[in-house]
Amino acid sequence: MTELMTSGIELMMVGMGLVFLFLAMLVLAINLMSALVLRYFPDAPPATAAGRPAGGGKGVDAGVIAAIAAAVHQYRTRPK
Amino acid sequence: MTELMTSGIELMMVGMGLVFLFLAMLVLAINLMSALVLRYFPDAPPATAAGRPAGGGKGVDAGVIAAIAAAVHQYRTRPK
Amino acid sequence: MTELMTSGIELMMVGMGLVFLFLAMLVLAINLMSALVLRYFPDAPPATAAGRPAGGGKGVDAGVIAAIAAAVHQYRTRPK
Amino acid sequence: MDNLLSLWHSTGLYNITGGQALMMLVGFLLLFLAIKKGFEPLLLLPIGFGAILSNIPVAGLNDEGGLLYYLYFGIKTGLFPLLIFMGVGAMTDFGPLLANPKTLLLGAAAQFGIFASLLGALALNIVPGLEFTLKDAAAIAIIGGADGPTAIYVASRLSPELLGAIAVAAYSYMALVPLIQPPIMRALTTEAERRIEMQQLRTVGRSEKIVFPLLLIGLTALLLPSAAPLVGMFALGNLMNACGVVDRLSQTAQNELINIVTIFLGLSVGSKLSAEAFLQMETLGILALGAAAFAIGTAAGVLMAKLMNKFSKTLVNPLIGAAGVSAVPMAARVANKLGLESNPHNFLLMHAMGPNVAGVIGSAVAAGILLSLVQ
Amino acid sequence: MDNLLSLWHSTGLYNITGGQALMMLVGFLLLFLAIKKGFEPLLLLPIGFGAILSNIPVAGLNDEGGLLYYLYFGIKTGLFPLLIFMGVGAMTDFGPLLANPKTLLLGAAAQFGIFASLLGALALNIVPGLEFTLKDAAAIAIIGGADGPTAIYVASRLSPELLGAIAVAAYSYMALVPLIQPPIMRALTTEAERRIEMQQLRTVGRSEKIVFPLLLIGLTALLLPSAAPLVGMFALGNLMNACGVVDRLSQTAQNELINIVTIFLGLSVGSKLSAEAFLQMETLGILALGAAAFAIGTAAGVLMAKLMNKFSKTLVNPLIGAAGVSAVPMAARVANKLGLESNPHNFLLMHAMGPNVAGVIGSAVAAGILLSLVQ
Amino acid sequence: MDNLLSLWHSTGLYNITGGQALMMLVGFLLLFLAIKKGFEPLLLLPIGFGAILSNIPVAGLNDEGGLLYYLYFGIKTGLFPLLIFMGVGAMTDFGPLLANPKTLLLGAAAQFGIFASLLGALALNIVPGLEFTLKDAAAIAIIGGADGPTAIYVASRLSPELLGAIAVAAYSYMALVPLIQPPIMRALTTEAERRIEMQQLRTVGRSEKIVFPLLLIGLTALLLPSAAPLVGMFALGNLMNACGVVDRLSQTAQNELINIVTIFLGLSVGSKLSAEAFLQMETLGILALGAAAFAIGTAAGVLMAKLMNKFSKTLVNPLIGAAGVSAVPMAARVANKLGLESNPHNFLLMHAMGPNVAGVIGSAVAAGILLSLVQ
Ligand code: NA
Ligand code: NA
Ligand code: NA
Repeated sequence: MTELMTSGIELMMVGMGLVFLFLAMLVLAINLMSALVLRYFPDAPPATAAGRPAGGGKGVDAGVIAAIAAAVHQYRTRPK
Repeated sequence: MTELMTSGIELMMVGMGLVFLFLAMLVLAINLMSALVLRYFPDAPPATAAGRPAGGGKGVDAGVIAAIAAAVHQYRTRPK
Repeated sequence: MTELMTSGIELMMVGMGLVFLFLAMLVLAINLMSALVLRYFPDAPPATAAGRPAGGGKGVDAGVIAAIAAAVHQYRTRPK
Repeated sequence: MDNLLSLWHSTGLYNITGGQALMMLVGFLLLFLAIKKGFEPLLLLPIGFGAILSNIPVAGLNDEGGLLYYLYFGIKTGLFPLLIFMGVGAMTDFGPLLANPKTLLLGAAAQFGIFASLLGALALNIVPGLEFTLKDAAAIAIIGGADGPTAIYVASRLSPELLGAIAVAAYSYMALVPLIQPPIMRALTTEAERRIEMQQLRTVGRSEKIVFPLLLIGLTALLLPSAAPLVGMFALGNLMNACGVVDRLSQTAQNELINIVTIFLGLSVGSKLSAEAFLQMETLGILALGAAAFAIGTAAGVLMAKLMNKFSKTLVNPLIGAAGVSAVPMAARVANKLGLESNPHNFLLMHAMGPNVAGVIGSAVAAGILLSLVQ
Repeated sequence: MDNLLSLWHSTGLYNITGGQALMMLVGFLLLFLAIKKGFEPLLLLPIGFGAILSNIPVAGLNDEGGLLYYLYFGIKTGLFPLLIFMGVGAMTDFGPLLANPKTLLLGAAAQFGIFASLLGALALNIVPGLEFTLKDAAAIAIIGGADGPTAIYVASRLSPELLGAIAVAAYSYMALVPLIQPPIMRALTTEAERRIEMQQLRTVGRSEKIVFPLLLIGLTALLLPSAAPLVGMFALGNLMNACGVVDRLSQTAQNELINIVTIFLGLSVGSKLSAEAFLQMETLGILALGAAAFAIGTAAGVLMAKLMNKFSKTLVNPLIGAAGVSAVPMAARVANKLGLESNPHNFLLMHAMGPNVAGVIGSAVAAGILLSLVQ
Repeated sequence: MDNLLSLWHSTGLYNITGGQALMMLVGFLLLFLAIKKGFEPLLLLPIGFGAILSNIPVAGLNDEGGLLYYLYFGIKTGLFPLLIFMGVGAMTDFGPLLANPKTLLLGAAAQFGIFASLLGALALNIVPGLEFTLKDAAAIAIIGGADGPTAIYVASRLSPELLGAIAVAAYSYMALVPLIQPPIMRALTTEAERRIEMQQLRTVGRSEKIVFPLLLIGLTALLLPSAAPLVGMFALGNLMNACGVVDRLSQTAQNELINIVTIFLGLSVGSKLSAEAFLQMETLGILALGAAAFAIGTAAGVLMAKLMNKFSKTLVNPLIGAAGVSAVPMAARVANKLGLESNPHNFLLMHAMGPNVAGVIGSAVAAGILLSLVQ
């Protein structure tokens, strides 16, 4: 086997090892983080939805949409 | 006449000739292309309109928007 | 007092003087300008509000359009 | 006291030259035309403001390290006009042209305005004090293309020092199309010709609209590669819009991207409106030649339409020939308006859109020819 | 084994210096302030993230060839702050100022915060270990302008190595305006003064709003050309919005363009938050001086209003003088809130918008003066 | 005559080489795949068009001074792929991953496709005429990451001359995921395994979603700084979206900015599709290795899921392991579709989104490892 292949195999083993190591540590970190957050900074469940009025401005329209859908429908199906 | 004018006149003749040549070839190419497309890949006529709801929707909305703006305005200024 | 402080104090006096001078001249210029404009180019008062429907409409419409597009789409693809 | 003097020496009032003052007035005039007269405000407003900024003494916005100096790279590299051309391509509907391809010839004829004014520029060299090289003449002539990005692209390559005047003339005359064209169109047509009703255009399908930009870039690659940057970016924009599968790219190209680049391009063009470059006899020559180019292009388009009627049984209304200068969609609207005057039931707008967009291609082709033949 | 060691040597843990670790914590702190405390999140979030990225060992994001290295060109050339200033101009309504132009003087007075803290910076040189040059002092002082793009623009020109700390201080104190200003405003005004009701502002027409930015750039060109880049881009944005004929450009300047540039600017500023530059006595000095500048500017604005009342029969409520520091629209809201506390029918918001936007012009003018006099 | 000859000599037809003609056909083929077959049109359309433009003879769009030459700076500096990655981060919802973090291991396993094809590339060197260096092999292998910006970023750093082929392979195979993956997934799973229903995911709160990107960049900084540019920009985008306080920046990053950069990136990548670089045996090798990488990654993800089921009492449906290659959200949809075939009440989509976004992180991590170890 060429030297290049050897270093390729080494790279494969080290690389996959590091990928697993990194993502496994991320699993641990997430579990720890979630436990801490859920314990000390629990979101009020509805807060998640209501907490973002700006982006959610879209969501707010939801009520309006119904009204409009009706309006459009009425407008389109009016006798001509 | 100066040499510059001579090359200007030459440029004019060659230039206009090439413009006509290019666009005339484009006419031929379009005619050929349209014939081929219409023969082998005919669009379903309504597909043209319905095929692009996103871009096409816009113009249509213009009329609808007015209607809706009115509706929304009525909705918002209704006695509470 | 160091030379640096001296130049700092000078800078402060000259600087504040120039700021006041500039903005005071701007006050005069605005008064003059307003007088001239109001005398020779008076706006029709409602024109200010109505003159720019595009800019004002834009933000509102963007959200509404999406809602409507959805509504219309739903309406169009309903079982007939 | 010494200090006050040095302060006074740092003011604009102390440092301003007559030329700078005049050029700032030119900038204010452009703003007036843009805002009050509605002359192509999207371009002339930033151009006018750029003219003011670049002529402020001491500030050095144009010098190395200044804002306009950096923005100008977008013109030097060709990036700005090409990106705008891509956006224009995305906004262009080739349907009317594809429904009646022979109107491309009207777009070809109208380019005569370009080449005639090129000759005119060279002829003007007999005026003492004017000295236009072939490059200058070609850069000026492209005003006749009635297409802003094309004019700026060509001028930036052939004659950068004339760029400011050329861009201003190009956009000003585009705004003046409703004034320049009608008398010429009336003079060259009979009432009967203006009444010609054209047969309704067929609907062009999506497939043809997708293939067309590919045809265009293919033909350009094979025959006129020097037009490839302009035609290519135009075709790319058009393809993005026509294909219907990259609508988010097409929308961005037509809106935010073209808006951003327009601001930058306008300021950069304005930065070329310096006293040394603009307050010259040459500028008067450019203004005269630009007007002539528009007039000749209009005439050539109309006459070509009349010529085509001699050889074809399906008549075209010669008014739509005037739309071949491009100036989209103004020139098409002018043709429509004159048509309605003679025949209130004759709506020429869609028919005129064919030569109108043909004129855009025509002037990009002419630009490629000039860039290739004038070195 | 050898390999594992070299792997370990390539980790951040192995390479990180104490300074980098601290600066990453500073970055996380900024993110916390931005997200949890709502401190100017649009700027402090990207700045904080930029601080983290630029202090990651080995990665070299700040080094030649790194992402932040390239983005920083936008600050080095002045492009980013000037484009943001253009967007701010497009968002600014000068109506309240034009209805009551003398409030410009409040915006002038509040700039005393700048010049007083400049003196303060020089005075701080007596503290061993601190060594502020005149340029440094001017760059720090501009924090008192309470205007982000202006502060970044001036700091990038006069004292780039202090840019990070200056920008962080400027945006942090802007967020703290509702805490810093009220005690000063209360201390310097009587209850009776805070109750003053001002007469309703006249409606300002479109023409005046169009002419104003032209007046502004004209005056700047003639008197203070060194302020032309800042004032010019601000006036351009304002004109695009006011004129009503280039709404698509104005909308883009206020939205997509300013958003894009804000992300880039924030990251670039963050890249200047390196341990060597930030973890210094100087930074403490900057933070102290910044707070002093805001406080002094607030006081000067209030006192100027009281002074104006001595000479004019149409009284101004001295609370609106505090809005002269700019920090648009936060300072105007603070004035409104304190006014309502004393007189529940006294809505000062629109009245305070006059000095508030005057403060933006005032600090741009002060910036021009500093750039011109401090070399 | 002489003139006509020189005209003919300036045409594309006269100058075109066989290679250029072939590469233009490749460009048209990519456009066909993008438009008619729906192969990742947002990228393959500009890439295909870029390929056409860059192979037009004489025009020199790729040469110094040409449009594509300037655009390519955005790739050379890494700016374009990193900005796209930021936008992708802003579009990514880590909720499903945070609800079931162990699916990160599926995203890790799927990266085996990368390292196996790296070995494959080196093994291919026994084919005469192929000569892949370690850098080339690493750049090719990253195709297995099934992530466009990551592939382009790595290739631009390690093997720029292969960039065109690598990008085309990466996007093509991403589009082919619904064809490549199912047979492998079926072959490696039993009907019973495919029927496994997973327990419903808990709702993940806003706080966790905000902390996650910070955790991610923190861990990257400490352990794998060479992945910091990619992971950092991804985390920045994600944070901007999750925090909810800079929605205007997040929206711009997800829309206008990513659209603009996509057009530029596509054209620049296309400019690397030159005959000399693309019409080589290497390209065939790249295409073969890319397909292998996708297949191996898919298999590794599925097998990892089966392995995890041996050690855990809460079972995962092995189909979602295939989503670990990323190709968001296509691979998750494939897993969902196959799940529904075996059990019409089993909706795997949300469960598959966990490994799917894990795969994005996984390949960015793998990219960092390659950039760090391969010099
Ligand atoms: Na034209
Ligand atoms: Na201020
Ligand atoms: Na991946």
